[in-house]
Amino acid sequence: MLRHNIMKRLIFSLVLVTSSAFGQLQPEPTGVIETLPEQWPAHWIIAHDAAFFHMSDGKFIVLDADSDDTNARFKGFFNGAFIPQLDQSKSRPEMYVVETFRSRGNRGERTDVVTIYDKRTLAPIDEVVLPPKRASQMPNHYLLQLVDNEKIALIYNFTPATSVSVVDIVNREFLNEIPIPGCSLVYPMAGRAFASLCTDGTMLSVQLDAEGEQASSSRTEVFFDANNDPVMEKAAIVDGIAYFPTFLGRVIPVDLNGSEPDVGDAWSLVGDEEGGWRPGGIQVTGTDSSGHFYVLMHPDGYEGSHKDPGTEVWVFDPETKRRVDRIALQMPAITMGMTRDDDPLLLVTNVNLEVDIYRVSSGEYLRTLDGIGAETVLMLHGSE
Amino acid sequence: MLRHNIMKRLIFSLVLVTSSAFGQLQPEPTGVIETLPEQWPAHWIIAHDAAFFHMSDGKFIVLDADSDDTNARFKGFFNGAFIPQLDQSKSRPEMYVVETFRSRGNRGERTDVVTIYDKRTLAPIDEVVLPPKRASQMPNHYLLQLVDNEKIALIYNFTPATSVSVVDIVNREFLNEIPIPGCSLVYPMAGRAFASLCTDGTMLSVQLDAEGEQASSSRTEVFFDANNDPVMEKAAIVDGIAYFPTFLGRVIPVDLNGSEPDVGDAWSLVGDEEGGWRPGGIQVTGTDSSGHFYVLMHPDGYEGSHKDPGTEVWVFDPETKRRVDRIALQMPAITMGMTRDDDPLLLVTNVNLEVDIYRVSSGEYLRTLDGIGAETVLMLHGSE
Amino acid sequence: MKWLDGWLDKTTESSVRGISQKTSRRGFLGKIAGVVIGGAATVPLLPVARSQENPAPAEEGDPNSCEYWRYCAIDGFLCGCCGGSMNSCPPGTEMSPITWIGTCENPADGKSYIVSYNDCCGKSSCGNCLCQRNEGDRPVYNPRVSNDINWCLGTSSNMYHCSTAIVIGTALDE
Amino acid sequence: MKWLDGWLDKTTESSVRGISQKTSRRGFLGKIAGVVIGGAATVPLLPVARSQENPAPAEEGDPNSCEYWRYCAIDGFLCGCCGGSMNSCPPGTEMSPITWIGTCENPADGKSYIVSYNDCCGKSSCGNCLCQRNEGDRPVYNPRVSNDINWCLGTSSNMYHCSTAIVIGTALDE
Repeated sequence: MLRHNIMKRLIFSLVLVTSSAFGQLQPEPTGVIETLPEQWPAHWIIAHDAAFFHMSDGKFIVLDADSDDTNARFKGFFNGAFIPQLDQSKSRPEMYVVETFRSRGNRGERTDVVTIYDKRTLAPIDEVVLPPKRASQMPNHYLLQLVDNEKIALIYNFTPATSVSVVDIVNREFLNEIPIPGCSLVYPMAGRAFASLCTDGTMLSVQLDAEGEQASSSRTEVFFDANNDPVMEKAAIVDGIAYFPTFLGRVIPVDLNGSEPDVGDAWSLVGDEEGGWRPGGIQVTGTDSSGHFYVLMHPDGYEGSHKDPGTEVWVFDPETKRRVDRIALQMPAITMGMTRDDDPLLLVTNVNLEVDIYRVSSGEYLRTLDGIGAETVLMLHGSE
Repeated sequence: MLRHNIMKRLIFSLVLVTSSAFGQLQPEPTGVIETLPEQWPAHWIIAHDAAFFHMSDGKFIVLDADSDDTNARFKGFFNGAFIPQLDQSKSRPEMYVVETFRSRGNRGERTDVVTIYDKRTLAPIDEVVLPPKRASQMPNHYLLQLVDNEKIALIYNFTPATSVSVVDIVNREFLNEIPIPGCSLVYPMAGRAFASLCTDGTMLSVQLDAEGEQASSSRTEVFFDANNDPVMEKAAIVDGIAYFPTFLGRVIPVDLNGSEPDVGDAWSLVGDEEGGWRPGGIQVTGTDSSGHFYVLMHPDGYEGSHKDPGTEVWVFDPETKRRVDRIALQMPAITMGMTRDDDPLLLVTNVNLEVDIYRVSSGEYLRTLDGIGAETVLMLHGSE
Repeated sequence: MKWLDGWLDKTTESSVRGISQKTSRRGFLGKIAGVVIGGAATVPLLPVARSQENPAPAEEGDPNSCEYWRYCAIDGFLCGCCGGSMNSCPPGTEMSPITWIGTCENPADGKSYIVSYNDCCGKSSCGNCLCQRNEGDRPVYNPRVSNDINWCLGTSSNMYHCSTAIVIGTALDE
Repeated sequence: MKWLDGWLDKTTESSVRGISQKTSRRGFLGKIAGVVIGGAATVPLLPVARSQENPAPAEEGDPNSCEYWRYCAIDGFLCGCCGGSMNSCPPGTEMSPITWIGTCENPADGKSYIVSYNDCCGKSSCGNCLCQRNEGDRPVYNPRVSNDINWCLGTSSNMYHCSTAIVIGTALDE
């Protein structure tokens, strides 16, 4: 196709430039399309512009967070429609976007798909059509997860009945839909299994068989109060253990490595720190490769402050259950992400909706990635 | 459908509010949807937000240009996808939007349609699927026109071969496609006919038969130089006579009332005015109900200034071929429109991309219609 | 839909950057000025009280301001800025029959009311008067009180346009 | 695609409202600062001249600035700000084989060149470095020299993303 187009183009040019001194100049090549490396540098990131004011036109923008050159750091983007959700494969140069289309833009027949993108070209290479039920809500990592060594993609549905779509993402095939009444979201478990958070304060776990059908399920005891000190669904997962911050600043670890979720003892994120600190934001947690987790925090918390911008990011060692660092933000932030390397960057969207970059090791503000053509960056992903 | 939803809603509410002191309060009605009058007030306007940064999500925003109340003047909007084009019926409470959809947002199968909107509800009531060839370009009134007492809608196609799609807009039926090689756009002629501007400096006219097929056609003599002083395609049409401004500030009248276009003598818009004034902008002309036409003008013109912002709007009487008024803009404008009543308003998009309103009779700046959630308002329509 | 944070409310930005006025505040003042100076007939201010025969909550405040009492748990574009009102949808949209709920205290009578936030659906984002408040908001696993969810459900299109705030009852012991 | 006017170039706004710097100028200065201070290896500045064996226009200026000589008749987002370059498309897009043409004078050698503005297609608007200049631009009835047209034609999708500026010849007697 491309070569064909180049040929047509050249024929067109020759006709056109007949009257110019064509022989004096080697015409520049046309049809050149840039490509990206299969393995992205560790500090390339993906900014998810949910385009809250133009939801049909969401974007995942690939940026080099190390670069001060506005243009050189912009690597390109791929689209995602109507508040899509992204996940990246670690084992294949692929990314997955769950998105919704309608036959007439904002109206007409609905089609939900997982679109598979090639990291080298940022082009769609395949898609799997889903039941038109995927949850339409604020972005959240646990709307789309890969399990079973990245063979299975799980998509959370909300109609408002809740269920999970099971997709064989290697063979690009929808397998099955698993109802999870009273429960929400998908947290990855070991093997071919997932867990969900339930309104009654429990966690459901579901084991899948080879065909993606439910093989078995189980429930934990009640371990949180969904009204008075609810866990935030925006867990940080370190070594298969999900750390759920609560509205009031506790954290509850749930080990997802076994055949059933294993709820551990809650501990306080705040300790004896004064000032009414609480977690808050859109995406409030992150993790790094060293086993620490990060929480976006604000002072003077109150009922309803759980999505307020954070002024600091606190770093916790889950082994010692202690805060090991705090990073003061130069401007409050609404959402956060991390790179996954040994010298990680903290990525945040500040209250001006710009993307700010900090070096974790020093706590230093490095730069603001402005000029990226984004409207509302609500999630920030380090590249996998 | 609506009533059905209301019932469902009420049942839902009753279940929910069981535990509250329901008897103490008359619940407010749900399911109420606002409607608009069939005949809109003369100073309601339609701002076309082409959403240049999010083209799939264009909007036609209905505003009361007389109102200083930001919220009360906002009457609602209807969508239009990928730089759509609008025309309004004078004889029916309908509006027509030519738009383009793809099955996967920015990719996949293309579908072009004329969507028919009800002015009372701002809801789509029907559509006609077109050959997927409609011209994708900057908005221009002559991409979509109604002829034959509003029985026929004509849509300009560019692939880059040029043609016109003929639609029976009353019976919602695509009739035929008329090739117009070397020519572009559709200018309404009397009866079932249209004219087009041609690269060679002529005008083509096409007469249609009952089935929308070409019955006959004719060509004018060469009457403009497409390179050295081209006519702007953005004509003002008064009493069936199209007034084409030229780049250098002449105007060429073409009478479209007969069976063939009748080219009149050119005259100067600028006269002996000094300062290098020229027409310029996106939509550079307008008309009022008294037979005057209006041109957006800028001083110090140069090759390439024909889309520069205008600082004044000049008012011409085509009978006397003289300027009868000039309206100085408080901020330069990129595009203009008019209301169609006896006390007309001049509507412009200023260089900050806000909509400014002027009273023509006094030349007075009245207000800026900000807070309309628009990105790039490129066309302004008075209501018909 | 209660999605976005107060971070789009430029108050936050103002306090950080020292900018003098927030966008929505300017809009609010502009509108009030319109009422006082222009005397427009379409002023959406509500009656201060209603008759006892048809009891309805006493009202004070501007229903197109994010600070208005009914919006204590809203997230989205206020329909009153979009061609609708606090309890009606703009032309050409469809009201979702399924909603999330807030419990908001009315400053005019000190009582708490159950507010149903019905989304208006089928057109793209209204884009005006974005408002987010999270009092009583809970995570999406508790959906009836979660404003992170697009509640355009049970409508012919799930595209979100704006949100209403409809009083459907009084809350006990609040 | 050469669509939008210099009116989105905030120079106009600046001169009107007294704002000190335009957005694109800031981007330009920011980038130059990056070159000088950061010393990034990916600086997109072109060689000042090329060998005579493979003649190409001598170059000066910043290909990501709207003032760059090749853009004399462009209208759209500069691909060099979008993950491509002045003559290549960003990843995942498709280059239109059909174009409009400009005739631009190169300040480095005083010669005029034929520039083909190939659009990159199939993704939504890049949104960066919007640039419109209209030298030699003519109305849409003269399409080969009209930048009002979306030239994403002959591609699998007609969605416009950004524009390149590719030198395809020298112009006679210009």
